[in-house]
Amino acid sequence: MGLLDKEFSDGNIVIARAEDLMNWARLSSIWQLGFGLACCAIEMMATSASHYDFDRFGVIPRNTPRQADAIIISGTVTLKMATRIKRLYEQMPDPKYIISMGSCANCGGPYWEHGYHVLKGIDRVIPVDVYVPGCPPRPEALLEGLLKLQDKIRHESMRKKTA
Amino acid sequence: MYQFLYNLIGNEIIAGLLVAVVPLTIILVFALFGIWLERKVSAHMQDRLGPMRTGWHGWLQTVADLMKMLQKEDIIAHDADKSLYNIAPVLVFTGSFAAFAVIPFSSKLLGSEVEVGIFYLLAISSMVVAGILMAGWSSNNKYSLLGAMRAAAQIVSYEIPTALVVLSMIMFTGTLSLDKMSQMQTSSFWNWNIFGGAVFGLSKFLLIPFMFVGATIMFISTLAEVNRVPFDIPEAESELVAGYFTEYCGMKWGMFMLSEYGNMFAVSAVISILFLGGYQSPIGYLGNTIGASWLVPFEQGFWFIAKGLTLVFVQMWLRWTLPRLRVDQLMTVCWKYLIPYAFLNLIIIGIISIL
Amino acid sequence: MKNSEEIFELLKKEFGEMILGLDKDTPVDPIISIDPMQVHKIGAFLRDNEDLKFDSLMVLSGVDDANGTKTKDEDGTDVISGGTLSVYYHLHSTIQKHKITIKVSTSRENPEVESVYNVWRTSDWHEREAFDMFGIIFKNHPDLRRILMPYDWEAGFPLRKDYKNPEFYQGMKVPY
Amino acid sequence: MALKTETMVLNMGPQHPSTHGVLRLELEIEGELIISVKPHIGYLHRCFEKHAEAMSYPQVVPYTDRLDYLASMGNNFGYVVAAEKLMGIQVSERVEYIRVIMAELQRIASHLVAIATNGADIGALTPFLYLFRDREYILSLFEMTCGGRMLYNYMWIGGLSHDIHPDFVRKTKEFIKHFRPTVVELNNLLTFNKIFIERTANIGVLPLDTAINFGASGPVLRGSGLAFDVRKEDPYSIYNRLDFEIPTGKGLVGTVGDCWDRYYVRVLEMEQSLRIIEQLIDNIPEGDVQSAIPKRIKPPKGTVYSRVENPRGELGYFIISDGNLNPFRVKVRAPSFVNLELMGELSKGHLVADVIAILGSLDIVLGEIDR
Repeated sequence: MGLLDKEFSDGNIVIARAEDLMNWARLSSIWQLGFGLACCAIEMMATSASHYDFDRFGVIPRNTPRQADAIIISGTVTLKMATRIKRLYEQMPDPKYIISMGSCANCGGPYWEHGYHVLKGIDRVIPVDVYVPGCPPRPEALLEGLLKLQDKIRHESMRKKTA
Repeated sequence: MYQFLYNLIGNEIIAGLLVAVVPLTIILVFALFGIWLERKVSAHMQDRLGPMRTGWHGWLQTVADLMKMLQKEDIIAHDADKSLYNIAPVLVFTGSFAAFAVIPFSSKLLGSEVEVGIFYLLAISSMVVAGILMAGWSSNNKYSLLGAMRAAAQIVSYEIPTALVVLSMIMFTGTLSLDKMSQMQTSSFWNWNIFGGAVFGLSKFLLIPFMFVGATIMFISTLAEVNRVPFDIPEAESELVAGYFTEYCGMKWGMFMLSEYGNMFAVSAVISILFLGGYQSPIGYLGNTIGASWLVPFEQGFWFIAKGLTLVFVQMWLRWTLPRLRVDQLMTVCWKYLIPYAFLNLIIIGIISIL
Repeated sequence: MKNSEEIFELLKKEFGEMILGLDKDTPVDPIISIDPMQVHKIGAFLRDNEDLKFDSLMVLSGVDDANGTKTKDEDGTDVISGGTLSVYYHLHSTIQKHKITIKVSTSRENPEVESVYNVWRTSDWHEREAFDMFGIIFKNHPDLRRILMPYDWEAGFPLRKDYKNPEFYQGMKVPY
Repeated sequence: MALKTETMVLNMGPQHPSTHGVLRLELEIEGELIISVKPHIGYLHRCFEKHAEAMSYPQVVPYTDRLDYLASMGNNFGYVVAAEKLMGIQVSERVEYIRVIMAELQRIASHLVAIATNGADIGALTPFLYLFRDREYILSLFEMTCGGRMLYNYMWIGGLSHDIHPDFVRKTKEFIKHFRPTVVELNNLLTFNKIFIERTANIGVLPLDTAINFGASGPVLRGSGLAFDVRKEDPYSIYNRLDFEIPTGKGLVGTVGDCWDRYYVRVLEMEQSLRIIEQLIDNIPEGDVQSAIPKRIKPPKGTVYSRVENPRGELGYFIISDGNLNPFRVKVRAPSFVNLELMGELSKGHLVADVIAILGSLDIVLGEIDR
């Protein structure tokens, strides 16, 4: 909330660059792709539900990748699924962000050794912005991951590529 | 309004453009507010808070959403029919925007004082169907196509009960002008059409139940025309992903969204004009009491917006309470129940009016 | 309500040679071994006989018995040749309330078992899974494809004890 | 000239809002009418059975958590019951009591999700959030006990990982008191909602003989009218001493075995689970919950097939031991795997919207289908 912080905290005139405004808009309205993979998806749903309420941060699930800004890889990615996830990622319009939720998506999790059909980390297929550890991560952890992503967006610049 | 500006400036085109700015502002502001309201209403109904981080209780949330959408990449799928794909959102938006031209927000704020206001409204709102069909077809996506087919069937069907109820109101009031209809229901809520109109007599009391039936049919069928739950099958999230706008991204999708909320307000406005006195105050005007007659149009504007928003709130309330119907059940509701009842209502209101 | 011995006697009387034996050494459930090529006939009998009425197939599981000769590959992994693959059928009767375990064994090199698709429809996906995981071919199954692994998986049958994971699948690295 | 029409293939999933995860349905449709439905699974195949062969017996327990991740306690329960049967371990009364309470709480939590998603598929989003809120209550009870919200690794072979928290009994009673009115609210809001009934009654009717031949179990089978419950049929733990009923589908608003019946059986089962918890919660015997855990878990050579009643149906573990520390083979009979086979059979002749309702009423969890 860079813009509004400045506006309300020290009572100055808003001397924010247009970039700050753009970044503020992007980080305040991260729409996630409504897409669950495994156990973490249930925690992701719980995060959207009443108790934790993703909507407070402006996150709402959109079911089609065309209208989504972020994809939360919530669970084990199998080899069969990985190609589909890549496809979904490619269908999303830029700027797009990825949160890798849970150990399985980060690195294969408990399936790292004998999982003959498990992709050991979604970052082998698509670039990840934020990793959220845990098996499954608590909703608070996912919220923390979201805040980290917002932090990242806040410091983005349109002039240079960050991804 | 147009006449006033025309006298002031003396140029038809500039006056026309200036007049058009007013409904555009209203529809945009309402859509921004409506989307925020929808999220807050749903959140509070679901024991949540809704957007909280963008300004006071997230009131800037929709602004952020729109600014984000403007920044998004504009993807047009390779196999999409590009020209149709690009025209469709514009057409849909135009349809719902043009409807605001004839809606009297108060006795002074009225885009165009055409005599055939309600007729124009019914005609122009059908343009939305064409836009939706184009969107569904040109996306070259099966979900979009199914959604568009559903939407077309639904909107065209539900135009009929709407038109029948409107017809009965035209018969009752004897005018096609929305402004005149509003003027007829002046001075107190007792004179609203839903309470049988301003003429006191036996027929007024006889009409009251049938007016209620008419208003209910009108509300249900307009609910379906703007694709709200329980009639939101064209974009049924759990079946068709996002219906006819599955392939749209960024601001093109934003235009669908804006027009949806614009439509919500437009149909609420029509219901309040036909049945709930339009911009007339239910309890009399403060401006008249204290002798400041310039205050009256502003009060009228307030009452009009208040009535419209109340109906919009009811639409949202229903959305977050009810499940959705299936496509064949939707058609059953329309053809087997609403149309016969609306027709019967039309005849009865006609007979009572003659009495 | 019958126990496994009674059912075994009944089957032995009806099918004779096709019933191979009764294994009572297991600590929990005795297992009846039968001929893999006759399992659909025996299954139909088990389902339809008034005293048995095994109308429900609880589970069908493929097993790699790993009882062949093990040789070391050049990179140190086991390769098993010879021996058997088995299929276990756990049956249950919702009417007579009894249970039974049936086992068929088939050779590792040419694993063929008759499908019980037409007896218990449950077996449809279970047989596909056993095919997917062990390469057991169920004859007369209408749609024997891979089910869990990708349809274009070419690296063998993962649950066999001598399965070796490929290095890449469609350009994605498989091992950690 | 006769009009030539073609059917259309609609690919639903693996990313689709109402396929409950990563299921892919290949629908062949004519307009909106379903000609055939082919489920494609395996998008979440996490190689459980391979892992079980590579791990020692106690190490398998955390992996069972991740099978049916909405009913992890039930999965633990099934596995430890099977392993204890194989080894001939008798666990103490206290352990049995706590296990049953946990399993029943888990059943309620799982049914809440099932009902919530079934409602959400049909378009009722608000009950979804209400039920998730109540589920949080149960999760906090679990978290208090063992620290895990969803995946617990709570039941060990021969015992439990932790004893219950001193506040557990009080909090559980509070939950029961809080939960009973919620069910009433749910019935008012969703179960007897006219539109919900219209959408689910007489849809996806499953005749009993088909259900049995397809091996259906749990609420899917009971919805078709057969009072089959492993807890009564093949009692494990202390279920034979408990007083509860098996709700079955009665065709209250439509035909026996339709989507609404399967849904309503779950609502009634939550009530029965509350009854079971009420019978146990006040008289949990004293004792040590880890006394029966063997020093070395090395079962004798042999096989066992043991089944328990999970929220989704009959969960069976087939374990072959070759006398080593690791299981030789573990096969899971996952109830959703078997129930999902019905999908093609149930959807014939319905509309696209009904497929969603039917799928929701089957209540699948891809974690145990693909394992």
